[in-house]
Amino acid sequence: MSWRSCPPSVAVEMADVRLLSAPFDPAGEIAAFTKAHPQAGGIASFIGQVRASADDSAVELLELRHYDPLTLPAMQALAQETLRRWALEGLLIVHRSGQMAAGDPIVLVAAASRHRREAFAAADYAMDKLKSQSWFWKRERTGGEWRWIEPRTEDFDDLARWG
Amino acid sequence: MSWRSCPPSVAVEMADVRLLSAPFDPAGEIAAFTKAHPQAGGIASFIGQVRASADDSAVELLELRHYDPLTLPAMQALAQETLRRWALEGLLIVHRSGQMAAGDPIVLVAAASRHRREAFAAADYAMDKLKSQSWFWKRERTGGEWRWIEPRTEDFDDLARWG
Amino acid sequence: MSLKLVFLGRLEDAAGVAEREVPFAPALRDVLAGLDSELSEALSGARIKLAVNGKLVAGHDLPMLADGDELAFLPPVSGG
Amino acid sequence: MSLKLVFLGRLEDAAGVAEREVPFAPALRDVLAGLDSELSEALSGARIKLAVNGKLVAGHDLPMLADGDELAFLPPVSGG
Repeated sequence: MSWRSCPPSVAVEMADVRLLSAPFDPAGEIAAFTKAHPQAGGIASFIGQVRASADDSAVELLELRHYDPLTLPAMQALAQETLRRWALEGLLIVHRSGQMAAGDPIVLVAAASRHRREAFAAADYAMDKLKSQSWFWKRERTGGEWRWIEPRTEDFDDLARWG
Repeated sequence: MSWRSCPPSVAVEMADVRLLSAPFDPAGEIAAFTKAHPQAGGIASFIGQVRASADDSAVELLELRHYDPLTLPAMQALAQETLRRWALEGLLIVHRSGQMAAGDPIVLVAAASRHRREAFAAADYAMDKLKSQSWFWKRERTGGEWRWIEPRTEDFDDLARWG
Repeated sequence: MSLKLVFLGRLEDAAGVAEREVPFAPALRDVLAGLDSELSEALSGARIKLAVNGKLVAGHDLPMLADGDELAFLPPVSGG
Repeated sequence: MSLKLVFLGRLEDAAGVAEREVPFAPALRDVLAGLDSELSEALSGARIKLAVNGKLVAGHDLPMLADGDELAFLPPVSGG
């Protein structure tokens, strides 16, 4: 009699979590993700990009720094938590690190579900957590000067919605 | 002295609303929409597609019927209402009519905003309204038989959230 | 003189066609009276809305009809 | 014998570098005492978290340090 090992958690295979140091194509990722989840009736997604600004104090560059031993593992844990909270067919989390200019994508979250409401809530939840609790530090270069950005109160308010 | 006519409402230009009788490419639309709104920090979107099903009673075809004098004008009115409710940089609503098979996109809503929360809420709101109050009638062909679909209670529950 | 009736959703099955021409009558009840009783009943359901020439009208607010008017019978929607 | 200190976010500006080696000391307070007082104070802030060898540790739960340990000082995050 032979013993079979336990199958890997389904949840692990349902999440695609990436920390990238080079630019990516959010719409291309959404297309591939949508195609990969034919059972899902709906795909909710969020793309965060570096904002173009017409202000005098236009941001010339934005830099996100991460800490290797913590950042990707915490993103993976967030993906698992999101999959436990909502009935999803799949979850995609892509986050940039490094320097970015206006128009560059920073983050993409996409959630595929049979039910619209679950897809929206999952994408919304994952974004709130990424914004307020993931291991990234942001600085902006304005007028040739780099400045570190502290978290916004708003991000904590967003997070408080999830109890 | 010459009189200048009133400028068109800004809101009108901010909404891109389409009723299509042929297939479309949601990810391509999201890419173009994102590019068209460089001032937006974020783009929230929802893609609804015809679900593939492994059931015995697999849906072979789905058909959406609309009524020309009502359907597109009501979609445009919904876009204006959504723009009034949230501070958006842009709003895209694309809806199919006609026959669709598994994997075909049915609907796309995308909202661009400076603030993540507004983009999510606007896309969510527009989808709820489209699902429950827009002038479409749906039928499905299963086992060679067409059957008209009545609205789901769930869709009205979703709508009730917006007061 | 005639009217055009448009049947949406499941009313298309009840009517057997998506649209049809009927002889002109100035009041909705006379139009319905000219149809077979099963269809007439389906069109009179509480959840059926009516549009005349592309504009929604409330039941008690129905205008007198004119030659060539288009009457669309609209059951509950089920979009997206 | 040495330790590696890693400074994230604005602590990088306070330290002038992203990481640096310091002589080994078994207790965090001795490590901090060996730095200039301004940096030491910045690293001791209430909102600064600490990771040892990639694992978060609570301030009162700090293990004895070992040769070659990596200490990362983590100010409040500001992602996405």
